[in-house]
Amino acid sequence: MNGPLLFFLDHIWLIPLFPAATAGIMLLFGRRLQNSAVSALCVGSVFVSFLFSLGAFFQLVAMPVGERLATKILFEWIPAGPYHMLDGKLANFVADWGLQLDPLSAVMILVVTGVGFLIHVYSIGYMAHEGGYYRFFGYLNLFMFSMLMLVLANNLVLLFVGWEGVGTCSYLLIGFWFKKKSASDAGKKAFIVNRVGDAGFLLGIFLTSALLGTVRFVDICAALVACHFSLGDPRITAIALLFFVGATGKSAQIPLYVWLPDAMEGPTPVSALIHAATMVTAGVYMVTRANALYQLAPSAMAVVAVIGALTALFAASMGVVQNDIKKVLAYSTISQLGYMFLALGVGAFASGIFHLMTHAFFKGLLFLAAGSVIHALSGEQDMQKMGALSAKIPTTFRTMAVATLAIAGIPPLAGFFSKDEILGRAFQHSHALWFIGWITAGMTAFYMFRLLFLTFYGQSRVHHEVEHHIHESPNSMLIPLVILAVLSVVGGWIGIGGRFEHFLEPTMRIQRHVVAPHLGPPGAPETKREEIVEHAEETTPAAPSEELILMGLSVGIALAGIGLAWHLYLKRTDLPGQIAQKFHGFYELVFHKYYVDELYDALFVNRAKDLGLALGSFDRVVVDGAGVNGAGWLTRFVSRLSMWWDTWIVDGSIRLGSFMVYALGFVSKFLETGYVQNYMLLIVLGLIGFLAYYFHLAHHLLH
Amino acid sequence: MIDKFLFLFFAVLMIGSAIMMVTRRNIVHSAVYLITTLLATAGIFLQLKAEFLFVVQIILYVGGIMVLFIFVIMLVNLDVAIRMVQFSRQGFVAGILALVLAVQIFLALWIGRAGLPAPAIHAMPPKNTEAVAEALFQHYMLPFEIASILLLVAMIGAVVMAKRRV
Amino acid sequence: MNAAPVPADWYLLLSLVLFAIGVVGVLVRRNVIIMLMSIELILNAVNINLMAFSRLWADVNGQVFAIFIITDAAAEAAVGLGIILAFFRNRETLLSDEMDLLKW
Amino acid sequence: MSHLIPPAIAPFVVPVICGIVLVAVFPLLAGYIVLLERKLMADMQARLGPMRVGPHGLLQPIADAFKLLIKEDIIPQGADKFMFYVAPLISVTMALVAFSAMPFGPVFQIADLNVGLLFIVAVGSLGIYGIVLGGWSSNSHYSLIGALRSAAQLVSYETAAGLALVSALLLAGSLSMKDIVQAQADQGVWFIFVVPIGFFIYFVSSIAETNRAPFDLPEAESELVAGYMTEYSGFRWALYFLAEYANMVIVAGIATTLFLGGWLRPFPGNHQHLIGTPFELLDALPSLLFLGVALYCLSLVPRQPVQVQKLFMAGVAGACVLLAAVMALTLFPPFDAAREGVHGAFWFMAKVGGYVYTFLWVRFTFPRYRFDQLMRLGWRFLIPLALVNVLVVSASIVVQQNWEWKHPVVSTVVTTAIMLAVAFWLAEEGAKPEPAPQPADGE
Repeated sequence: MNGPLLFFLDHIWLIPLFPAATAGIMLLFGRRLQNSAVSALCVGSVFVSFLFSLGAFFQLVAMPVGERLATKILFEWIPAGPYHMLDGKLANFVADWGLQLDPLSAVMILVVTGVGFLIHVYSIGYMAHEGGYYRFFGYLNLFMFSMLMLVLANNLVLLFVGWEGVGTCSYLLIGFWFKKKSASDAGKKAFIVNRVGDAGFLLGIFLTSALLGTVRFVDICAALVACHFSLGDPRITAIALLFFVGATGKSAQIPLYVWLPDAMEGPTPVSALIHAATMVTAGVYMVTRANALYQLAPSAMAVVAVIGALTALFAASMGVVQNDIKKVLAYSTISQLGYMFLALGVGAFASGIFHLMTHAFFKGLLFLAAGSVIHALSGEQDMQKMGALSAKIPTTFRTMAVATLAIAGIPPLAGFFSKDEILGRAFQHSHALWFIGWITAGMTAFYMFRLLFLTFYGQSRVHHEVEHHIHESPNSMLIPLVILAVLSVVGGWIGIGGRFEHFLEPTMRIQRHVVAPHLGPPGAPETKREEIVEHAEETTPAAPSEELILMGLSVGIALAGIGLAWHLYLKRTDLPGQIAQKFHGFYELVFHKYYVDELYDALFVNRAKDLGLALGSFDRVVVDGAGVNGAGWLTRFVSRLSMWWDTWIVDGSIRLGSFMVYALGFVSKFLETGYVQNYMLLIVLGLIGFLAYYFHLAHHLLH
Repeated sequence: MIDKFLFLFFAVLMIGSAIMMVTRRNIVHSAVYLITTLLATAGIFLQLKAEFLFVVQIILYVGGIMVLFIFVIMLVNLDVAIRMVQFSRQGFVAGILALVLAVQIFLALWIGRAGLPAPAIHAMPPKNTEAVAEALFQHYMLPFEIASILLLVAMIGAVVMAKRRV
Repeated sequence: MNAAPVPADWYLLLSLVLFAIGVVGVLVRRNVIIMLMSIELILNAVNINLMAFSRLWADVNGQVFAIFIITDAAAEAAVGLGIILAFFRNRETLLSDEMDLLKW
Repeated sequence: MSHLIPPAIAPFVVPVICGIVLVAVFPLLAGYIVLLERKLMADMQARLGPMRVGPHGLLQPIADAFKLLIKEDIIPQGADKFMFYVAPLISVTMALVAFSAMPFGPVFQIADLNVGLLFIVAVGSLGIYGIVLGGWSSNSHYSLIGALRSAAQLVSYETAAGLALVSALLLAGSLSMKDIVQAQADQGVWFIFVVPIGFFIYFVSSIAETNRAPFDLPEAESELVAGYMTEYSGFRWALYFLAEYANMVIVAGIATTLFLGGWLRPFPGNHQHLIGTPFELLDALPSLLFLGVALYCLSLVPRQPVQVQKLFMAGVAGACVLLAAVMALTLFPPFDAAREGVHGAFWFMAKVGGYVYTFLWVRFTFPRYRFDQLMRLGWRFLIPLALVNVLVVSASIVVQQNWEWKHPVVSTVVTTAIMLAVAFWLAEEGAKPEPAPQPADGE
């Protein structure tokens, strides 16, 4: 498959390389570069890798459906040599620096580079007046690199490298304004919370290599095929769950979602790129990538589904009451991620990825638009202090409206298709999950439109001095908005008729063979089994009527939510307050995010502190007191004893020795005159002696 | 015959001026006598049909090193040195010992005299310079380079040491 | 004109005498510069030996080594004279037995 | 006539003759170079110069020599007598010895050493002892400083000169003067056209080596009265003078041999027949030249005031005619056996004369350097330039030999261009003020 025509497929390794290169340049000596040069380099590099991704994508599509898999192994990275697996068989662990492009990662790189490029362009305008311009872009490109490595990796270890890389970049970028205490704290929080998840993921990787003896995805599937695991094998389930722990960390699912809202301290483009469009979806990607495992572990999938659903609902409920515009978006992100995991959990991997893509479009757009609003209000984030902006910043308003409609799931916008598909699959899986998702959809529509209304309608509550220099953002910020708006309108259409699903088919098809043996009766002939597989795979197509009903329902509740928002925040603006009064306790609870942070503080953080204090006191009392001081006293005592010995015996003998040396030296110093010529004389003397000895020898030899 | 004559001429010149050099009070005089010695050595080289070494001896030793010597001698004023005692306290002993050494070596020569080859039967290769160059640049390339490094180091060291403290 | 070549041991004797004179000079003279010159004498004695044997066996290697020795002499002279200059600048003397900073 | 000479002493005839002639005639020649110098200076300064002694002062050198001979020979108090006596002798001896390997034409050469060039350079470099010892021994500060200066100057510039010579040696591939000239004859080009930069370097540093203006710091009358010659008078002083002019002729000879094609006639063709290629007519040039001089002298005869001078002028004319006759006769059998020698000598002398003439010209033209400028020129400009020159030339040679690059002209142009670039760069560098005094600076 390395034909000369497949240039892009042969050079996928270039795609991450461009951002890496520019990142290196920026971080090494970006300080000396002009801002123009910085933006040209960084944005240009991302654009180039976007072009390469496009090329790779089309060349991949051009290939026959069967073999849509391009692998490029650059070099062997960790040739760790043979070791014993759990079952005692010898395996040869190899983690190579290899990239793999299949439909799944193709979609991912398109999303990453495309949205990434747009957001880069946006940042040019947004960060124009910030300090550390080159630093920002350097981190951003570093992130692009890591993310691309993550999605292109052909084995778990390399994927983990990208995984940690994006984590690091997110830490760096959240804490970009590191002079702000809250920002740096948020960065640390994100980092630490991610550590918890990563620990799980790492354990998962270890367990994988111990169980299957490889970390390459292809080989994993092969191994799964080879050694017939029974459906729901506990070891597989363990791996799946561990992976999912990692996913919860990275993708902010219950219980590890707490870092994402705080992550909004970072610059808005960062929130858009990392904490909405790409990085947080890494978990989704990873689970999909490992779906072979998950399909063997139904219970794990159930866990995924439930967690996803709960997260969706939970986060949505928190989003309802937030006043900070970015916080609202953050919670909405969490809940949308919940949707995706719900999809994965119910086995609709393709739909999950689909929603991932569309979500990347409209959520990125939302963040960027919010950023533009904040930009216009010169840094104001509180929705209480906004309003009636629709006339002042029309483009922002329109694009944001489009995005809001999209996320609310109004046909024919992108959100509608993906979300509806997820709901549909959830419905077939279990009605409860569907119900949660449904409610969530309503809430989503509600709080999104609450945001829209509070921001753009009603009467202005903007500060006066802010009031009169509200301005539309520069083109470099608006153009990405528009493009993203278009995308979030049309982006959903590629999913019509399950085209998207079919495109992702190969990624899922691999594990048909995995799952197959356990579905069919063991002895069944291949063909029969295949069709059984087909049967099993075939998500029993719901009757069109039912589909229509579901669609109607979701659209309906969306409209209901919109209506409610309209009623509360445009008609009767006093109502929200009263409601808050009435259900005061509940409101407080929700407003303080269910006190989860406090709970965690109480449970973990303070406990850790207490442990530290306890250890400290133990140190002070036991170790220092008894051990050190006691030892000190003992030592002093012994030393007093030995001092006597030293002064009289040891020193005495030493003095004796030194005296003898002195005596000898007094004699021999007359030899050591310090005159060059005396030394030369001695040399000559030695020469004479040597020659004499030589004559002696010669004499002996002669006789 | 003419060979012997040349040899004796140069040898006598060499030894005589060497003795003078060791015994002069005035450094400049001994420098000049040393120059004479070196020239006589060069003459011996020529008599040994080593033209290249002959010239090298003149250029390097006489034209280079000795100029350096004379230069330094003139930098350090010497009229103080001339009035002082010229010979160190160990002079007598040293002389004796040197004599003993010489005698020993002479004995060694005397014993090994039989082993010496008959005086030059082989004719020297005619193109002396080319031969030396061959040997130097092919067989002794590495030592040559090392010698150049040595010279560089010596040069730098000399410059550093001779530089006035500023 | 190679009719009656010079016997080898003449050269050896010559270089021996030269060597002896050099040694005497090094050991006896107080003046450092003259000591250096005597060292040059010794080196020359060596050179004569080398050349004599290179002639005896019609082999240029001896001359090559003589070249190396001359190089060495050059380096030695340069450094030695540099040291002497520096020393003279500090101590205003050239006499070896006044160079006694190492003396006990 | 060779059958007259017994074979035993046959190989010694020409060298002995040459030697005697050199030692006997050279002082006269030097004297006439002085006369030439004075006349030229006078001409360039719109004066007449010496006119009294002999017609147009033609006898001036002899008068000068006589005066110097009978002058008192002063020895300053506290001088080191022995050294004071010996020093001038060293200078002049070394200068004259250096001639012994100089080929005045294919025949007239005392000894063709196979290390001839090195020998000349070496012996020439010994002349410095005369200067240094003379300056030291005359127990005077002017002299000492002059001596140290000239020592430093010679040591510095010998390096540059030697490297410049190397660049020509690389082309010749031999150290023997004859072979060098022969190489130029074989390659059919004078090396000045192949390594002009090398020639330039050698020219400058040869001026410095002979202590000529504008590098005559050792005898800078404005600073040190007459440098190392301050305390000298009478004939010793004359010896120094002789040595200086001898050195001039030596460096001129070296330059002629290495760069200007030695005794080769311009466009050296084959000498078998007189009327071959039109260039062969150049063979007739010498005799025509002498004839021209003779006619000029004759035209001057009537204008001479005194009878004696008339006669003398006529005599000069006659001598020229004689020379012309010799030159002409040697072109035709049976005498053309001697043509090589005679004409070679003529051409060699002509080139040396040209070189020396340039020396004088430069002296009259340029102001004197300061000592640190001199040192900077040597160490900062000429030596690096010469080093690079050697590298470039050898590189071009390697290219021509190993890769059959058959365009000598192109490579010459290229190397010269490179060298010019380097030279300008170095000049830029050297123009910058320098931090510390040179270590070689003896003051």
